[in-house]
Amino acid sequence: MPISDWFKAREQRRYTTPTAVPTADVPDGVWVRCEGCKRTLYMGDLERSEMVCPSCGKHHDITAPERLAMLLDEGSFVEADAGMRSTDPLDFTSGKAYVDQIAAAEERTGLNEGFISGTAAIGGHAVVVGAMDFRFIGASMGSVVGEKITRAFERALQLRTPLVLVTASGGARMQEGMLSLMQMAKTSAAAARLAEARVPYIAILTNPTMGGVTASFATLADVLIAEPGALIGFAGPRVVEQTIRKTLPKGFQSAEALLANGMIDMVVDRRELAATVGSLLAYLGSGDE
Amino acid sequence: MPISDWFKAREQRRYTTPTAVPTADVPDGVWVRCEGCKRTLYMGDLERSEMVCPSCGKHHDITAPERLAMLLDEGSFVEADAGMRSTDPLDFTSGKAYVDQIAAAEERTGLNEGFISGTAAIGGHAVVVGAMDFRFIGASMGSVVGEKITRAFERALQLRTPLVLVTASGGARMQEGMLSLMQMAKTSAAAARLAEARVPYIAILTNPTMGGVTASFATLADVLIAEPGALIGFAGPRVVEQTIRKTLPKGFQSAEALLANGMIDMVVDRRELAATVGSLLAYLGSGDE
Amino acid sequence: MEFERPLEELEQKLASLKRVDVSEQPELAAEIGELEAEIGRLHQTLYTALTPWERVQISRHPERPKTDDYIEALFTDVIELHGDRLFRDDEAMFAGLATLDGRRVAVLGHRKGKNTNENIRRNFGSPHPEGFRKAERLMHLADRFGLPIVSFLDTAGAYPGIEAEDRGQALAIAECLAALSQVRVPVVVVGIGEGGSGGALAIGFGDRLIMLENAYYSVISPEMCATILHKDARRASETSACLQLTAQDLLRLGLADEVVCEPLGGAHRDPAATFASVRGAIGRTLGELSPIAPDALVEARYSRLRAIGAYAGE
Amino acid sequence: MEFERPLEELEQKLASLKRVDVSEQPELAAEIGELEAEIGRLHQTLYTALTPWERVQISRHPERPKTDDYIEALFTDVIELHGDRLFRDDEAMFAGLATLDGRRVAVLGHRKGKNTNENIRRNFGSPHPEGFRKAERLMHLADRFGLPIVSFLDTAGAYPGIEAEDRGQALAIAECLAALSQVRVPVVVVGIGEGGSGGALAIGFGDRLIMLENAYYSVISPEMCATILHKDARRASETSACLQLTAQDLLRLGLADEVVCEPLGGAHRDPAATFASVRGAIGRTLGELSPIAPDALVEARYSRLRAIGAYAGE
Ligand SMILES: [Zn+2]
Ligand SMILES: [Zn+2]
Repeated sequence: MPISDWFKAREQRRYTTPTAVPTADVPDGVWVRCEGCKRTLYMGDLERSEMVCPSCGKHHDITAPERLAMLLDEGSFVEADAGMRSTDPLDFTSGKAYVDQIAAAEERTGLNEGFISGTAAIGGHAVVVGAMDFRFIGASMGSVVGEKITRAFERALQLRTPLVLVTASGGARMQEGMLSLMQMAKTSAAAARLAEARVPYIAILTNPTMGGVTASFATLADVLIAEPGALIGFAGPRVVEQTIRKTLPKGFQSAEALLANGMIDMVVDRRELAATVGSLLAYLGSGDE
Repeated sequence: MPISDWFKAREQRRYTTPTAVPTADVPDGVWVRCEGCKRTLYMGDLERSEMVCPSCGKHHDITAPERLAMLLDEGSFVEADAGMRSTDPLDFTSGKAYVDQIAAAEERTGLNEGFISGTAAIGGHAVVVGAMDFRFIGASMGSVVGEKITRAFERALQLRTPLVLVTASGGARMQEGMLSLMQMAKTSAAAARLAEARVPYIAILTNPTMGGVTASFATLADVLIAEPGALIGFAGPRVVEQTIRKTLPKGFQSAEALLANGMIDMVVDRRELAATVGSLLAYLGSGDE
Repeated sequence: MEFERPLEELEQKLASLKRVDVSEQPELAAEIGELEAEIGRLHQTLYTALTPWERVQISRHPERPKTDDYIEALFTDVIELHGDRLFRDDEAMFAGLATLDGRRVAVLGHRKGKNTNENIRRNFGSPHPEGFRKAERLMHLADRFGLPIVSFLDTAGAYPGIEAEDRGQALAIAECLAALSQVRVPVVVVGIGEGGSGGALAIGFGDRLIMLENAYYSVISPEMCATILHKDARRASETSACLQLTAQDLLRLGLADEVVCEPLGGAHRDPAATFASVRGAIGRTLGELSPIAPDALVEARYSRLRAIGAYAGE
Repeated sequence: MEFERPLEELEQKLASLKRVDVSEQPELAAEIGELEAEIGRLHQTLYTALTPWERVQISRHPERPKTDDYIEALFTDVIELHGDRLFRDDEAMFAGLATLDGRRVAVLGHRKGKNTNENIRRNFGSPHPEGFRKAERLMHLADRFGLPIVSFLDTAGAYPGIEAEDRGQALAIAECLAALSQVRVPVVVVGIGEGGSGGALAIGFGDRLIMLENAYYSVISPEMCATILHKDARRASETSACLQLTAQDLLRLGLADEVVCEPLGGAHRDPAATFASVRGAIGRTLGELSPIAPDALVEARYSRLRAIGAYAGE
């Protein structure tokens, strides 16, 4: 998918802040405006710095394929479970019919679901890896996302290979009802088994990671990394605001707030992410050598 | 020791609040004044209610022998490690010479050190048991107390019999310097081994339990019980007050505050303690049956 | 409850008739008889064809028996264990030890209050992270000492507040899920009222799920779902149906193992009968699970979770 | 430091003499030479017969190298890991991963600041419960992944504040002690400055204890001890001696394994030399410990603790 289409697709997001739109006076997709500093940037420059604004450091959201391309050693990725697709087990029709939402998301993203996984290498270290794609119905966790994540944990366990997951999700997928909620338990149980076997698991929490994903497998990692400015939490900010009837403090649920609150290990600039993960793998993998 | 001598001995305490003194107009030791409600009580009544004021519920401090008599099935106690006595490894002479302090404490209490332990039964359940005696240099943990506590953990492990410890202590015994501090590590290591073996350990924190005792074996129990009103903490209230230069909130470091702060499982009236511990032993011991 | 209004009207009419001295107006006796029959019929109609949204309303009825009531009615030798040993004792979560017909178990449960004061202390049954951390502590204790876990679900959800978020609501729930999946003792979950999302799930899955007839369990509250889909919480009746959140739905989906019938009109109409049914169901279930070896139990629990989900493609 | 005052006076005199142009006043050259010799002799006298109290003062010298300095000087590929995953990231405690001459280890350390701002953020090196819980988390991580633990001690003690007590200072320390006793990896402790009581011990025992020449480690601060015994903190010099808290005392008592010599006058007089010595000591110690099997390591650590204490009677 060309990056310009991706900007259009962003409108579907529920939790993210808008980041960049084409300016009116230049050709679509060539110049974009950074939502951090409001400067107009050449798209090529933004892409070369991994969609981090070279001027203000704002981390713009990226797709799962882009994420994997940035994080993994070139050519090392072999996709798994690629054919899995969502069905409509509850025949969910309130609002836009779920089947239509799935079809639209497939069409828009060219993906079969909101999570891509497989085996690869990072800095020369073999890994099982996965990344969520927020464009696909908010990368919400329904049966397929839950199953693919569970399989990634099981693959890491079977191969005794470290697992690296990149999250971005609105939470559980309500259109699959309780089947979705139970994916939280299923993925957490798989994570607990991997932990018991002392196979390293590193999670990279990106903007936004919320609800049932944060409250299950995503935060059960040995090392929790977040990208700068990422929104991470359980309840969405609007729900919290409505509950307490107060304005939320600045930076609430930001990666930086979570770091200060002791909830994550570190906030890492995307441009240093591959190197940091590689370095961590060297530490955590050393026991098995 | 007659209970009247014990009231005299209380003057030696560092951390406790005074509780009862003989009144002027009645024979010494027959009538006492409750420090909780200031009423004059007949000593016999107070003793019959396990030194809990029948009027206001104030829990007056008791000695280790009294504690064991109240808690254990009659005639079930067999003392262990009774002969161990403190030496003066550092030749500590600042202030009153340590050897003289030990001699005075022995004289005053009739005990060899500030901790008595052995095997016994509570509500028909076999236990390894121990109780600290605050009269003996504040039941501070030096080499002997640390060693006897460690042996109690090891005995419980060897016999696979639940351990019940009653604490009351000013903390580590400074007159034995680093040998005392290391008893924290030693007793905690023994507690960790017992926990690893899944042998139940119940701690009863009584007034006062402070410093190196609270910060080691005392709080590593499976179930933490405290007596009403007991002072429990790490730093002494005076140290905290001097550090922060503010008046301490009412009830600071009280058993009730610790309960609200989530630090202990329950606050139990002394008169119900044996029954509660017996009941807990039935639950925690059931796995081994 | 709204759908009960016609019934209430008839009952009020009946009550006013009954205040009259029938010996003075004998013609009233027949009228009363007729009214009583009508009430009986309406009762039957109303409560035998309850919609999902009506069941949600019953599950939230203020007089519906709560975790405390079940604990008091079903168990003996109850010992409550407090605190997370980290920050605070959360009164929205019960944790303790108890005995059911001679069987010693560990008990967990969301805790709504009986009155406003109690509800404020218990945050209306919505735990903070410290509530989940207390529950997790009890799970480990139960695991250590071989005590089966019985868990009562009754929460609108984990509390969505600033402090709850700051103290790691998500992490606390995730840790519970991991712990619950690995405890080497039977885990019996009983849905007695509301089963609100992650806050319910944190203590809400195991080896068996027993649902009361009018309890619900849902990924999201019907109102929130309606707000998101339609910007209108009043369409909760519609979303209740779509979400398939009733006990009957869960049974059909293979997520619940048993639905315990309630007295006509809901558990609050006859608490004693409800307690008897629930006691029987828990007892039977514990009986089934107790002979299973710990390894097999944990393996079966994992397989059970592993099978949940619907998808196409390999 | 107080005991250095005579030396400082001579050094000031020397400095003022040196400001004079010697070519104009050649007789000064001799005087300067004499003064330098005297300074050298005084240096030697002062620092070779340091009293325990003088060593305590050196251990607290504001320019003394701190945990951060050792980490920067000794290690490569340092990755700091933040947070207890419960409440707050405590900047008074360092936790991270690092490499010492090719050896990958986990690092812990009390963290004093270099200036007032940093010291306020780091609470002058006195952790709250969340600092100890972060350390405990790292201990478990190191254990899981087979990383030896290197721990730097430099704290006046755990913070004695209201919030620290409310959040379970004692429990947090106790959990560290239990965890540290059971980790299946080598634990090397290095006393670099202050070793204040339970707050030091929480990350302060293991398979080997290396003490810098002027570091201390004590059950109680000399001042507090003097306050308790004499109601007079100024008698700390006396209690310092009684408490036997110096590196040399610990070596004699069998609690420390090695004393690393410092440059004359203290580590701050030549940090580079100090780093080199410490690096060598840690490297050698890790080398000794790394071939030992985990079970044997844990067993030996327990035996080591088990042997501590002096008593009469069986
Ligand atoms: Zn920018
Ligand atoms: Zn009284």
